[in-house]
Amino acid sequence: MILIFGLFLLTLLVITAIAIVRTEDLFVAVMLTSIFSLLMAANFFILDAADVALTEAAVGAGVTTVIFLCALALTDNKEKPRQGKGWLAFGTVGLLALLIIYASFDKPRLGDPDAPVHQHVAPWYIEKTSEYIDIPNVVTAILSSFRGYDTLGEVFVVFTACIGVLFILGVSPRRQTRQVIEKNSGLRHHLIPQVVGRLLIPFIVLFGLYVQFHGEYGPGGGFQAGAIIATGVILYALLEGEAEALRAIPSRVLLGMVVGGALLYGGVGVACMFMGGAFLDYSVLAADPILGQHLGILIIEAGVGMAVCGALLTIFHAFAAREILS
Amino acid sequence: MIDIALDILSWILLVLGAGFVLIGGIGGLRLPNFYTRIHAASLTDTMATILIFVGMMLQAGLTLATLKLIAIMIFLLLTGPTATYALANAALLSGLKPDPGTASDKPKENTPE
Amino acid sequence: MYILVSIAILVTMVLALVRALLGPSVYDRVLAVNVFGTKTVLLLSVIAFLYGRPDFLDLALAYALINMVGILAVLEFFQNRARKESRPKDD
Amino acid sequence: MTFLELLGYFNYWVFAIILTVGLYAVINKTNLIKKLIGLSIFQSAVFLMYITMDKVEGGTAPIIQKGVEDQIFSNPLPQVLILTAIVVGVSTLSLGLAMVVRISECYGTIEENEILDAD
Repeated sequence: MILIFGLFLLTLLVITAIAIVRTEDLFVAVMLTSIFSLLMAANFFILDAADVALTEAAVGAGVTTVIFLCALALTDNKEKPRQGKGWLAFGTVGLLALLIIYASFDKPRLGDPDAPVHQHVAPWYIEKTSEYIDIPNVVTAILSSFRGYDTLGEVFVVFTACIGVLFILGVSPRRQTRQVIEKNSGLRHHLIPQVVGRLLIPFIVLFGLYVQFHGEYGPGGGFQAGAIIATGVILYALLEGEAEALRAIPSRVLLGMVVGGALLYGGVGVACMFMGGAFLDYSVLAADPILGQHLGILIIEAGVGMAVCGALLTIFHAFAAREILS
Repeated sequence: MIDIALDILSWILLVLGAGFVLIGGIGGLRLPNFYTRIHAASLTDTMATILIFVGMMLQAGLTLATLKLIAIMIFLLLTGPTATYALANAALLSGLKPDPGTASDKPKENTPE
Repeated sequence: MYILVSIAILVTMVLALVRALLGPSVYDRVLAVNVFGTKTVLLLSVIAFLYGRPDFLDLALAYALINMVGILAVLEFFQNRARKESRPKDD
Repeated sequence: MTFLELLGYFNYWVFAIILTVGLYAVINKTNLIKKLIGLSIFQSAVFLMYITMDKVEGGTAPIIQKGVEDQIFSNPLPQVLILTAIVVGVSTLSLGLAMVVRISECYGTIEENEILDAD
């Protein structure tokens, strides 16, 4: 029954995707993108991926929409109509779709337990997690311990993207950045959002911390927590204006979080090497290997959370400061 | 005995909630202009949220799940009306006038005066 | 019983999506997004119960907390645009 | 092949359509922001395919519950890959948007053909 709901939601997903591409108003496209993200999260949840759904929720509901709107405020939000209809592109793309659909009949059906994906290394992970690491959430165990190298790489990609945005947008073209930022008061004269938002921010941050430290037992972890806490601070920036948010958490602290988080992750790996293990092999961190794994996962999840939160907030501030200038 | 009573009560609440959700959806589609549609969406949302979540709480009993359900319900009840307010304010701010006479959004759509 | 509720929610999602596609003004679309968000929270909670794993209510909680941020960002977007449009007249 | 078996492939068809819709926006639209939106749709399609592969019939999310024996778990590995990819996707998307903003400041437009004309 639930899978039939899934089929239904997938159909809505296709309709939304086509509508996004067809519309000429970019603002409308961004709004439909957030519907797309909601549908995506519901689909992930139906397909048994609670952690992924939580990530999509944390990222898609707040951060993506806000960054898109910042970019739209800086550019034009109407798309110019195009003369040529682009039948060639349409034909090519349609042919590609037909080819993929034709090829899909060779793939295993949805939910087939004999599919090649389920034969290789995944059963080993599920079986051995309770023996080697002893935490309930297998996804967190794989993310931070079995495949710690991957995650380290991803953290550094986020770090690099943050540096890239700072290189492109961080330097202000004019000198009066500070004064102009001061003038922007956010939504301070809207009483109702002000009161409710101020009430919500502590709960958002608290929930973020819960997701961070409960990630070993339920859906959650550093990536989700970083995005949720960043959304809380973005809410504060929307309500009180950029200047207040930067006063609460200065950009130096944010950069420190990005660098510190990435360094913390790498540092744990190096520490493992010094204590006689392999890079990112947490078993040597404590006398008991399982305790060592727990300690290592706790620290590197904290590093991931710091890096993601700092990076997303730095990106947001870079866009928002630009917006006030122009 | 009391179990069955609670079950029936929660079912009634859930069905009522489902009804309100549907009414809200139909209203959001059928009503003539933006400021009437916003009423359909926000008022039924609040009522349906209360009904469905109380119904689920009765099913869950005294567990951690009930605590989470209460939290979700309170946050939804706080944020829903706020979001609606913000939206109506944004619409008013950029010149979409409430139009009492024609009850339709066809004329004077989005014309800044 | 949960199945009935979730079908009602899904039908409402379709209606909201139709409103988002029809418009006519951008605010109708934003309203549809808002309705869609609330319905997603409801759907996720109901499906968590249908699965019999209420520990996944975290997801619905995340959406309940965060959904408003997008709408407030829209309000600020329009406010800034209104200010930007009125500024050339002042100078 | 029965109807129900055909429905087992529905996720892949949706993947194909969304992927190509995103691709169409990337290659046919001239507006740079629209191209980026198309890119993120394309990306979401890939996410959808990975998560489709992780589903096991009768399975549940891979979080071990105390006191419940003999549970079938869905495959956790694609979930790990996609979980990190979503956050990375947002940061790379914002990098692209930053470039678009700079282009718009320099050229005064974000339409590809007008930028090419201006050069």
